[in-house]
Amino acid sequence: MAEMNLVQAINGALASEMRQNNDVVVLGEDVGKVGGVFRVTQGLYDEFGENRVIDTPLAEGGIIGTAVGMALYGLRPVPEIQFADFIFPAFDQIVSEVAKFRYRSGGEYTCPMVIRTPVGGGIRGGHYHSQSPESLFIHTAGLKVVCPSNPYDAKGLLLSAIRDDDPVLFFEPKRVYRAVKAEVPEEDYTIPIGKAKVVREGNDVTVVAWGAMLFEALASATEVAEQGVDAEVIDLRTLWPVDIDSIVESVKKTGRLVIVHEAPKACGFGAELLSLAVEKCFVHLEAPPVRVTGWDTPFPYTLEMEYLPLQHRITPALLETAQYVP
Amino acid sequence: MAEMNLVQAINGALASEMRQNNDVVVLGEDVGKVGGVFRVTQGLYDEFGENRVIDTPLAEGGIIGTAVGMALYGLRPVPEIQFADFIFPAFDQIVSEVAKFRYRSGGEYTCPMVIRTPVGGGIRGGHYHSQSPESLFIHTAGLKVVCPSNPYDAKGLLLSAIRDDDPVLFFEPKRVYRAVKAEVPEEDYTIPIGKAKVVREGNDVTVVAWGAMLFEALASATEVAEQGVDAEVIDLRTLWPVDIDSIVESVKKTGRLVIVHEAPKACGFGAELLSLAVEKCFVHLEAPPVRVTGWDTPFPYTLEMEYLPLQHRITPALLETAQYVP
Amino acid sequence: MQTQTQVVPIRTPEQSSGDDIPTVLQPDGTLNEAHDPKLELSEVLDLYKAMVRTRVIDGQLERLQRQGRIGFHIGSLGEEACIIGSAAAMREQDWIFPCYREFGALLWRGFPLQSYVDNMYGNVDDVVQGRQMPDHYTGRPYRFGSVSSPIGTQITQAVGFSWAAMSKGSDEVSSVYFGEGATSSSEFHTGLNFGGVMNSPTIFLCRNNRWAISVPSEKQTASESFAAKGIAYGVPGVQVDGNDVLATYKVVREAVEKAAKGGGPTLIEMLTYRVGGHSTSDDPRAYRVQDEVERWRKTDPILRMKLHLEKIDAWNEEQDEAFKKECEAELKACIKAAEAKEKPPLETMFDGVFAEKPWHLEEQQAELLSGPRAKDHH
Amino acid sequence: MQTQTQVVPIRTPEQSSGDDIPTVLQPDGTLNEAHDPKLELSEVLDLYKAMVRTRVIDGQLERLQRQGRIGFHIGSLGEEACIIGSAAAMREQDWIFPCYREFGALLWRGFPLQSYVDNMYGNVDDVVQGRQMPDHYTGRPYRFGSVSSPIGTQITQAVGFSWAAMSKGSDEVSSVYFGEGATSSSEFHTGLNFGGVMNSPTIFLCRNNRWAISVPSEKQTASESFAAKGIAYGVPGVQVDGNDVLATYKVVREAVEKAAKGGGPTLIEMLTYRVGGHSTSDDPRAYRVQDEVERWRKTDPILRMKLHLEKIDAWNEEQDEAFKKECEAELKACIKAAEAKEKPPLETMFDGVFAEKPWHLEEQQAELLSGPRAKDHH
Ligand SMILES: Cc1ncc(C[n+]2csc(CCOP(=O)(O)OP(=O)(O)O)c2C)c(N)n1
Ligand SMILES: Cc1ncc(C[n+]2csc(CCOP(=O)(O)OP(=O)(O)O)c2C)c(N)n1
Ligand SMILES: [Mg+2]
Ligand SMILES: [Mg+2]
Repeated sequence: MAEMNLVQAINGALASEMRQNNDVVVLGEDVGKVGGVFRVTQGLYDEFGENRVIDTPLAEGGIIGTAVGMALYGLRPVPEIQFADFIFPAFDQIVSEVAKFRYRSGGEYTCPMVIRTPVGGGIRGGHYHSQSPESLFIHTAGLKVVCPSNPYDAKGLLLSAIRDDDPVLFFEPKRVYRAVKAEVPEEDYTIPIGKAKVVREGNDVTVVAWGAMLFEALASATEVAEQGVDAEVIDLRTLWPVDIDSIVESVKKTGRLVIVHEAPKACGFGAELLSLAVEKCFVHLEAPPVRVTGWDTPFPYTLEMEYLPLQHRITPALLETAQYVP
Repeated sequence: MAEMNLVQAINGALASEMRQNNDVVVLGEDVGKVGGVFRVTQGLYDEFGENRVIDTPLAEGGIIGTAVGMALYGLRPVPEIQFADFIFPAFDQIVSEVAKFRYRSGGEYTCPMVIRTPVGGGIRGGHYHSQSPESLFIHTAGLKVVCPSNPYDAKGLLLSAIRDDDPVLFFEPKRVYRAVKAEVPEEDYTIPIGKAKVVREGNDVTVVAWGAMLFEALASATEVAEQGVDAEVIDLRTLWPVDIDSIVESVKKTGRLVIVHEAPKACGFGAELLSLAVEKCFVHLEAPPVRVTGWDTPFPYTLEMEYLPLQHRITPALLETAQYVP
Repeated sequence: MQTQTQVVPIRTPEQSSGDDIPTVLQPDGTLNEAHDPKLELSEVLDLYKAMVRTRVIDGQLERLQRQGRIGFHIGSLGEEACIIGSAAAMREQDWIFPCYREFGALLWRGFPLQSYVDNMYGNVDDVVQGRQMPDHYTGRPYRFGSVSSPIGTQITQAVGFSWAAMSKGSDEVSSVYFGEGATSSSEFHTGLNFGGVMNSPTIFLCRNNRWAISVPSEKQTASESFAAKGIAYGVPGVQVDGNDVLATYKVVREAVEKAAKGGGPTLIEMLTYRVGGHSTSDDPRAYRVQDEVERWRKTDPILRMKLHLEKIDAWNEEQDEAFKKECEAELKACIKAAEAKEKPPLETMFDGVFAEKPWHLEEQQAELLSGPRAKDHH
Repeated sequence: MQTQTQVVPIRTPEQSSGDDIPTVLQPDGTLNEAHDPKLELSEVLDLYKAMVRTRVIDGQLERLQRQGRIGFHIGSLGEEACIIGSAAAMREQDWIFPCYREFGALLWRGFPLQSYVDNMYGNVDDVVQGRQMPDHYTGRPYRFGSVSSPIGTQITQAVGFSWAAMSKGSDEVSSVYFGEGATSSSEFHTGLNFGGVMNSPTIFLCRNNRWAISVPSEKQTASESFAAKGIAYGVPGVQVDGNDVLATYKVVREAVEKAAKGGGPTLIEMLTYRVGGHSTSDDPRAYRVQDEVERWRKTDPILRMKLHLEKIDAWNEEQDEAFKKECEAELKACIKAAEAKEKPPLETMFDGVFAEKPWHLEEQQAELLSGPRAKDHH
């Protein structure tokens, strides 16, 4: 076992899967020689050559469109979109084609692929290097959406995603690309898609988070513990299909729910999580579930730390929710 | 006053605004000579000429991208996307550019335009001529989203939208394009963006709907009235920014809420509406709010009437919600 | 300093053959030996019959739609030669990525007529389980793609697919159909550009039928031709008389053989004309003059071939009538069978969104099945 | 049957001038009179100074970023001539739509250096209120667009903008910058196609600096040149030595005058080279050989012009040093001022999402203002 950061864990998982499965190909802008602008694909070009690690022309629609063709043929493409903010030129291919191929062809064609892309803010990226567009893909039937928070999960989830017979959006929280380190086993292991993880048990209030915000949620949980509030923190890991059982179980126990995400509030995934909790746990809710999210503005540059739902905003939400009396 | 259908009302509103304001231009695929595949722009080409009613090449990104340029210059473009299902090639322009222009330029540039596009199912359109993508645009800060249900509102809302200094997505419920008729005054009038309408008052349960589904909701309200349930029906008209006051007022009165929309459930606008109701009316809720929506599948062809949240599905939801005892 | 280019211009009907665009089948039915692909007579007859069958089916389906028995049809009246000729030029191991107007190519590939008709009805035996509109078929066993409405999306897919084959050492080639309107789509641009850079064995088949619904090809681009667009991508661009099934066959076949040998993609502009409406939802009288249609009718691909076959005594009027009747009868039987079939069962709504049904679809399926049924109005 | 085309190929540094690509400024500083735009000496000096100033600013900002005082900078080392020459060719009434590498053009237009530096710091005086990354400026009063990161989106916008001007009877022309990598984007395709069809007065300025981050131009397209792509759209395509400020000026100015007279758009491929990294986030040693950089350095646009000015006794080393010092001093003062300024106030976060603040943003603003402040770590 070696200590790795998120970049290394993903890089290692890609390399090991490419060694085991000749059908796995990586494609995207700058993924080749230079190994990606975040160096997540570093070394792959040298090891696997330009037929399996493809520097594409600058067109996200082409990256996904050709990846669809590869998947239809039987390869397992792992396209990279350089920043999630730049996924929109490929949006038509993803929502109209990738998501619907199995369904619309009566199962004759399938389109398994893992679309890797860095998400989230806190890296001084401003409008176009900070966004978290997960809810757009969750709304689109036919896609799975994953977002690991740490190197161990990242490897296990990426291996599951590549082996999955359905297309997976694999969002990588770039703020913690190098900040979070963990022991990652060298051997093959998978973490099932669709299973959340309770990373801190507690009885008073449930916090649901993922990606970089998980650490903010955990910090808040520690902070409120000092004030006698015992928070349970769930790392979703898979956003869709969400692990409803883990959420329901926790909310039934605590009766209180705080959801944290970076994306804007309106029609963000928090709205779906809140709605599911209400639909499934109405009588158990002792306080209104709360969303702590990015504001409904474009993602700002200078004030980004005031935009993000960090510890300073999660903590009061936890306290208020835990202490709520109708 | 003349009786008109939705197509005629929108057509008339476009013509009258183009007469009053030389800066208004219409552009899109087939909007010219033939007047649009639904004939909504019929006659405009003859009256205003090819410099104000522009048949574009087949590229939605180009329709919106050039419309952005026109708006920056000072025109008021009203681009048409032939079906909302085909808005995705323009998605990048809409979410990255149209929505963010005012904000990112510190207000130096603004991007007022009305993107008209038919939405919704029930016309045997299958996957790609039936979708309702409103929640994707609501999630994107900087856009207003409107969806009229009837000719009277359509005219008043379209005139407001064209005169609005912000970009507006104007969704036209194609299932009722010709089915709904109403008296439409010839003179100029506007309906404010951001104001819903209570189209049926009631005390037992609130139903929120818009577009073609409004009529299904109304039919259900009538149906449940026979069983003693008095439903209040709200036609949202503007989806975003939503008229929160009307919703809160109604839910505080009824304590019960049913939301109806055609789009898939997961991360649909219903999730946001439900969340807002919970956040603002928690103590007033006597039953869990309910979403009656399209299923989380691609939009089907043969079984479309079983996909849509029609009267047969709204009625039981109303009864259950109204009769819910915790 | 200007880049120099000589490109063949967009053509009128009278210019769509001859000169620098080689023809095989002359309007009077004689053959231009120079460009003749030299097929066996039986093969030529097969091409002819496939075109006739396509036209018969088109006529009938249009009628069915008028009668309200099917919801929609998108036909290929006048475009039969470029569709059948290009499909026939693909070798057995090759793959076809359709646009939406190529059911003739689908049937050429051996797709059962009954399955096609079942797709028109979206019934229980429809391969795609009634999930898509009529004419949105899928035919993987026949090495045929899946029709999607959004314009152009199949183009990049065909590139990735054939590149994948090549990367695996296979000589499978893909062809991909699209209209001249679709050349404006971003997918055309990206597909051609990626195809050029990746040297993929892809045959880009542009059916230039002169119209994109109501938009004439002159408003689609200021380029002198659609074939010339290949220059932007380092992809050879070729124009062919798309109303000449033999010339189309030859040009496409050569491109396929070149691609299979690692020679890379070719863009082929097939000059033809959409004689009918865009689809059953369209009435072209609202935007084009009948004279133009008549001029193109003179280049009719079926007529030309028939003259030829008659000239060489390989076919006669009697046989023609009999064959059409046969096609009609076959189709009628399929229609009858299709109309007798059930809709796809309710629970299929939730199948195949994912490989395995997740909890939320299980829940929704249960809700649908236990709930009331819709009145089946529209 | 092949479409015939002669297109000038992608160039090595040694080929980026001469032959069929006219130069004005020869490497030894002599002038090629034939193509000389014949500017006043004072104008030529202004061009030179603008290039030098741009380079001085680039150097300083890179240093600031290394010191952690600004977050990011994207420079134009080696590309000064094509940026300044093309900006100078735009008439007062014309508009410039930038990519992200043309702060030199912004300053040429009269945008105050202090404002530019405020943008680098995203402080309270930043025109865009610290909402965007450094080098994402907006300059409407200077008829200059708004920088956006997504590649290519400005191209269709510049088309619509200049078309709008034309439709109103104005003779305003727009120019729009993009890199050669951006020619692969759908927006390039759509912009050129719409521009061609609409005959918009748009000058498409492709800075072919040979690299798109780590991707060399040969991997971007199989086309023989980027100028040749104009053929696909009926838009004249021109190559120019982009390291020759006078040649660039001339070619762009001619295109502007043609466009202003209703002659339609022109695509201009400016041959240049990105001598530095893509941005301060990039280290090009990871993907390219130093030799290539050195070869391009020999074509340096500033050096060439300096030789010329010295040759005609219009400039000397002493003046050069003094001018650079002046630029440095001016910049340092701006930096000092910028660093002393506050951040934009908190409440500006919610301004300008819409013309008027809707209820939900009022609520969120109140929540932010009444809530605790973030620790300002990253
Ligand atoms: C992205 C997208 N935009 C618009 C449409 C609507 N539409 C369907 S067919 C068509 C015209 C296509 O013309 P062309 O490519 O020439 O093909 P043809 O129909 O002539 O065979 C249009 C605009 C669509 N299907 N997809
Ligand atoms: C849609 C999109 N995809 C990817 C990126 C990331 N990116 C920024 S610059 C760049 C390369 C651009 O190269 P080129 O167009 O040649 O311009 P240059 O930087 O060389 O001036 C890339 C890939 C982006 N900004 N937008
Ligand atoms: Mg066509
Ligand atoms: Mg470049």
